[in-house]
Amino acid sequence: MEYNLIVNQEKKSIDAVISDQNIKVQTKSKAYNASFMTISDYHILLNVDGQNFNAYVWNDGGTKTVIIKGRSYEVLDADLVEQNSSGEKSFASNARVVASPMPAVVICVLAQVGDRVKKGQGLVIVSAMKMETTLFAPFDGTISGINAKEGDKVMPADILVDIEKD
Amino acid sequence: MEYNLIVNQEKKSIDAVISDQNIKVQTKSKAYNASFMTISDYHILLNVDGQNFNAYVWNDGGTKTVIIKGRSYEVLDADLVEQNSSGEKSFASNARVVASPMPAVVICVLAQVGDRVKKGQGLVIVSAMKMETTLFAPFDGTISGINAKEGDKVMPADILVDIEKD
Amino acid sequence: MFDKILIANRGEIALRVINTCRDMGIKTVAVYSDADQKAGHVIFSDEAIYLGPSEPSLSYLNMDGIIAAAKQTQAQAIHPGYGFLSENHEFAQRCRDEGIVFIGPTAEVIRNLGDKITSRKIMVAGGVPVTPGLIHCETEMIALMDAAEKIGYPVLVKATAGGGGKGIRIVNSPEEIGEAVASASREALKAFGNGEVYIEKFFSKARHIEFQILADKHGNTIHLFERECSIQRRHQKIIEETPSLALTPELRHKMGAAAVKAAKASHYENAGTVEFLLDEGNHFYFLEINTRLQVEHPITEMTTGVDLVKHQIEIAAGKKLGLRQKDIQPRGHAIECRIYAEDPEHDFLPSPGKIRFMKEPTGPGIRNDCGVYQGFEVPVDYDPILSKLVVHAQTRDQAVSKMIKALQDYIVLGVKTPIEFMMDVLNSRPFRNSEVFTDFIETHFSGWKADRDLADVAMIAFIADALGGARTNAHSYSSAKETASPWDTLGNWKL
Amino acid sequence: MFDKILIANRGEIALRVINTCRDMGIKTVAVYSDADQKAGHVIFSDEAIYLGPSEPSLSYLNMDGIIAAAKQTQAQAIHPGYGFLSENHEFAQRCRDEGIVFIGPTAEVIRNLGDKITSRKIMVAGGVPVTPGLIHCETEMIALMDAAEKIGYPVLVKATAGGGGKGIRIVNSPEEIGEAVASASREALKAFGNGEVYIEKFFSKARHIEFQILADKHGNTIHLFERECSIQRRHQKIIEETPSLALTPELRHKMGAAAVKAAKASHYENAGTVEFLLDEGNHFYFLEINTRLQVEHPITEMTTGVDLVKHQIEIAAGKKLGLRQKDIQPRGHAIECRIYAEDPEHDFLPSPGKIRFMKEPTGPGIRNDCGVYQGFEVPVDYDPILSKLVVHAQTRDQAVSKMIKALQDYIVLGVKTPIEFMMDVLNSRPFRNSEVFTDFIETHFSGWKADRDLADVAMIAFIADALGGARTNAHSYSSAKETASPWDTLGNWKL
Repeated sequence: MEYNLIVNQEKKSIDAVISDQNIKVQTKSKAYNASFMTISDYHILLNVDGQNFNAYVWNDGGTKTVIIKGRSYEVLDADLVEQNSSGEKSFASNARVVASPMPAVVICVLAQVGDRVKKGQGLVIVSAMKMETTLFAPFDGTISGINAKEGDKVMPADILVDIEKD
Repeated sequence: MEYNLIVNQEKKSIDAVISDQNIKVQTKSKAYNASFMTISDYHILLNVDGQNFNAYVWNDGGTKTVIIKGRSYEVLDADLVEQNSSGEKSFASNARVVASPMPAVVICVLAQVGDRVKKGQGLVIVSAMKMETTLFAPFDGTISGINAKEGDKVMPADILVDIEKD
Repeated sequence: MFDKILIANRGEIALRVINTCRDMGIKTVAVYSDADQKAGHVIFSDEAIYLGPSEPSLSYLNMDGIIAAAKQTQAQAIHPGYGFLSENHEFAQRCRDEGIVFIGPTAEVIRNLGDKITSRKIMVAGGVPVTPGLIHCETEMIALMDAAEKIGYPVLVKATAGGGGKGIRIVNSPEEIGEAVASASREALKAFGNGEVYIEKFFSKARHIEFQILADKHGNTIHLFERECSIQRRHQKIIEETPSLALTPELRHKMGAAAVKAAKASHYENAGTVEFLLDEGNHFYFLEINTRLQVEHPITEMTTGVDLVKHQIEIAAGKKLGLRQKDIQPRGHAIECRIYAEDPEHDFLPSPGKIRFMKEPTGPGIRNDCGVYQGFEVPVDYDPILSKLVVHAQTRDQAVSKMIKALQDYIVLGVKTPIEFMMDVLNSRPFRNSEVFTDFIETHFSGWKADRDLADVAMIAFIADALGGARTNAHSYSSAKETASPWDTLGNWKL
Repeated sequence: MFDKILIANRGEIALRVINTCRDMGIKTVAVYSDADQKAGHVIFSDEAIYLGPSEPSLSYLNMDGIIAAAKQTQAQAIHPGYGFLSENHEFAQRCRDEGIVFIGPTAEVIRNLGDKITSRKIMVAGGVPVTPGLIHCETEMIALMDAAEKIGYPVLVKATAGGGGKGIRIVNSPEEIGEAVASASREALKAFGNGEVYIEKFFSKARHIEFQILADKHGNTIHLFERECSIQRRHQKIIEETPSLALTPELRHKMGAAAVKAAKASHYENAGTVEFLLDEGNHFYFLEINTRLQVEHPITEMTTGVDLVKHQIEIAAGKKLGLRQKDIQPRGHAIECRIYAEDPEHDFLPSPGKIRFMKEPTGPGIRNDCGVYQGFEVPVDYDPILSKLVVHAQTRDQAVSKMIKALQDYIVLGVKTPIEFMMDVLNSRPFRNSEVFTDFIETHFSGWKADRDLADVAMIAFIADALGGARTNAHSYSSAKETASPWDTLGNWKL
């Protein structure tokens, strides 16, 4: 069976033959002989070509965070991503808006609708966990909408400022 | 609501009035005002009259093992026990048989059917976790059945020797 | 000795204090806010008193509420931890007025040393060298720019009441000074209730070396040697170690003596930390005295075998310090890594949220002072520290190896952490060579991305997880009340 | 130095060794039996090789299989842990013949010291005092009874190859000697492959004091001070501490010197333990040298700051001991409690089964060398040790308090443990006063029942749990493959 996966933003195709607890994997350049054991809800012991690897896996709505030897990998199924994103706004549209990179509280809005702004100009100051962060204009443009005011609690998906690109 | 509980083999009746996360409890001699919070699958934080108690609870088929401040309590519902045991052999019948106190392997059977045995006489030697234990006759009597042989793996519920009491 | 102590703090440091209180047979009272109803310090105290909403000013900075909680529970003393009210002289005074022992220095000492200007004056008078800069506050932009010009850029804008990396800004040119002052002042006002600032010289190539001190009410003052705290991000320490490889025995002795002198000059009592900058020419400058327990105090505990919190409590109770200077014989090497909920690949932005899975490292020589647990929601409202991971070994090399192993074994799913980043820092040649200065992260790890060489194994794990069936849907067993969002309990979120 | 080490053991000690190997950058190979497919040492090694069925003779005592595993994985050395093949001279010889380094003394030394009779002869010749008794084996019942009469009852029947509390019986009168010999002999034969026995004087009022030694291949031998191991059940230590309050500095010095003398007399190398009995008149008698790492070695590591496993590996690799006697300066007080799966209310009977929930204690000065985890099935086939809980503090009183706290925080659901029992022992007046002799448990805790004073709170917990709804059915999410019985994977059980 072919898997089209995205590992840390990079597309990778691998072929896996599965029988019971054994997985034979073929990537572009390498072949692996693996088996696995479930240790607990989030912990899988992998044996890959005779070497032990402890993988800790959290499945967050399709994207799996996998920690191996202290390093974390974000792995998702590329085919599923394509299905889901067809018909939706592409990610590129994010470039036209300003959003908070984290759950935060709005400290101060530095611009208003209709303002002409330059790339790098501070638009909103947010605060999370006692740290202030300034959100900047990603390009020159005109502000077409502001959806946040001082004291608002905002999430990463929230669009705080819309900018019409020049 | 009245609860008839058995705590470490001792019957206790308490009255509990429950509303949401609050429990008002009345025992024979004391009244308590309690609330609780679920911390994880096995961990409850109790507040009893303003004092914190961390209770770790495992429900093993009706008998709950509760650990508080490092001490463990076996708690079960007396009413349920009565329902279940009605019609069954009473616990007292155990006194007529010899069983292993733990999962174990039979090392040696020291008696045979028809033997007259005295209280305290060794009947079976079992071994678990590298330790040998001798099972003794609980009273004088005649052996009416032997249900174990060397090498058998046995469980606590298994009756290894039946004795007809004198 | 006290029967009961209230801990006016939260998270890992509150649990750290609870730990020693339990060792000493002292009952503990926790206080908490809305966001912390299920926090570790609430769970593992003997009593927990609700203070108010999550905003610090309404909870952990709420003096009235905390004093009332102490009275209600008949706590005889208050341990302030670090941050929040720990260096607030009004609070120390308030405790005294109410007949409650404040576990720390007197209000006067805190006021004098908490004000960076006053403390600089005391040290200058006491003959302890201080960093070049103003010894008065300044709000006039022109005067600030004049002073900066005189000291020479880069300079630091510092809140006189600042600390813990807050209320501090580097200024490289006159153009930046205005926004830096405004932002440092605002941050300090919010965190410490005082927005006054001044400026001092910024040493881009310096080490941050601090000395732990203990002083009782009877005039006995000792130091417990140094901590090297040069690895910082956003002016906040993230990796600390002791001993410092930069100190010769002579320099160590000289700085230790200066630390004791600084403590005596300020009539210090209880545990404290004298911070020095050490420049490339091995000149040291007094920076400040932190009048509280330091986040990084465990590395001193590991090498000296001394429980600092125990001594804090004993000193506050009026006991004589049982230790003399010659009793303090450090052994081996200790390192601390601060594990925050943050994303080192994105400028260390905070990463609050629910901890889905957590596995703490254990083993000989490993200590993890942890404030959170699997299932806990790391709130957005406070400093995102999850735990302090500390190791101790016979030599520095062994300690570094042990820390890397411990980091590999520290699994946190649900929030981002700097674990990988720390591994790479510890493995780097400059760190191995102890070429650590306060610009270490900017110089060597700017724009850092994790080197993830086991992508193939990660894909195999992805497949194995998919084959695991029911197991991977483990969180589906949660009751309907529980939801995936960390926000639904937090009230009026704009969603 | 070795690149890769095979650990011919299981459970907590295998993990203990893996820990130090990882600190040293050495790869590890685990071996395992059917019962241990998901054991901690299998999970956390770099490679794991299957040996065979659960019976020790077919797995952990299977020399051919272990040697083959080392060859297959190209491990250059084998660490035997304690128990199993650790004191088997044939195995040490076999390793040498196969070109694999055995991490321990030479085969000759193990053979000499493993035979209690030979070792008694060596010590007598070397001027080290031994316990009164036979210095030859005896199978003739009449000769044994004669000797017993001469020494005076009570006597001990001891397997010459015994150890770890196995193959040893107290005999109070001539009538008991027959069954005692048979049972000790059978137990020893099964555990060590040798059923020979002898007898020696049993001191009912004695302390068990042992000294840790380290000796390299270059003639350097040091001791790392004593461990007090008097608290025993079924002749197996369960609580150990260091230092011993029974030793004056003079006696400590004398016994330390005797330990080094014993090591040199036997041409000892690597880590070992010289065991002494100390009677009420402060006379000490050589008991035996344990030619391996001891279960209780961590308390010595805590007070001396020395990683004994690291030195074992370095010595085996031919390195010179970097430590001199004067480098060993113990600090503070350390205590170990052995946490077994056993029921102290029922004669410490083993309690195998699945660990449903486990929470390890953590905090400053706490170390838990643990071989199991939540979800693991403790097998019936091996010694039921779950972990060694160790604490370290500045004084004995503080260490005792810290241990009691740690025990309170150690939660194990699914199997029984002696945690409550340990709490009561540590809290008892004779323990607090250090009135500890090898008969401590029989004298003070015979027929012990837990004092459970929070029954009312337990009932409230019962009700709260019932109100918790879905949560309490947590295990119902387990996949259908998983069952409640620990036995269904074990083959031909009679059920």
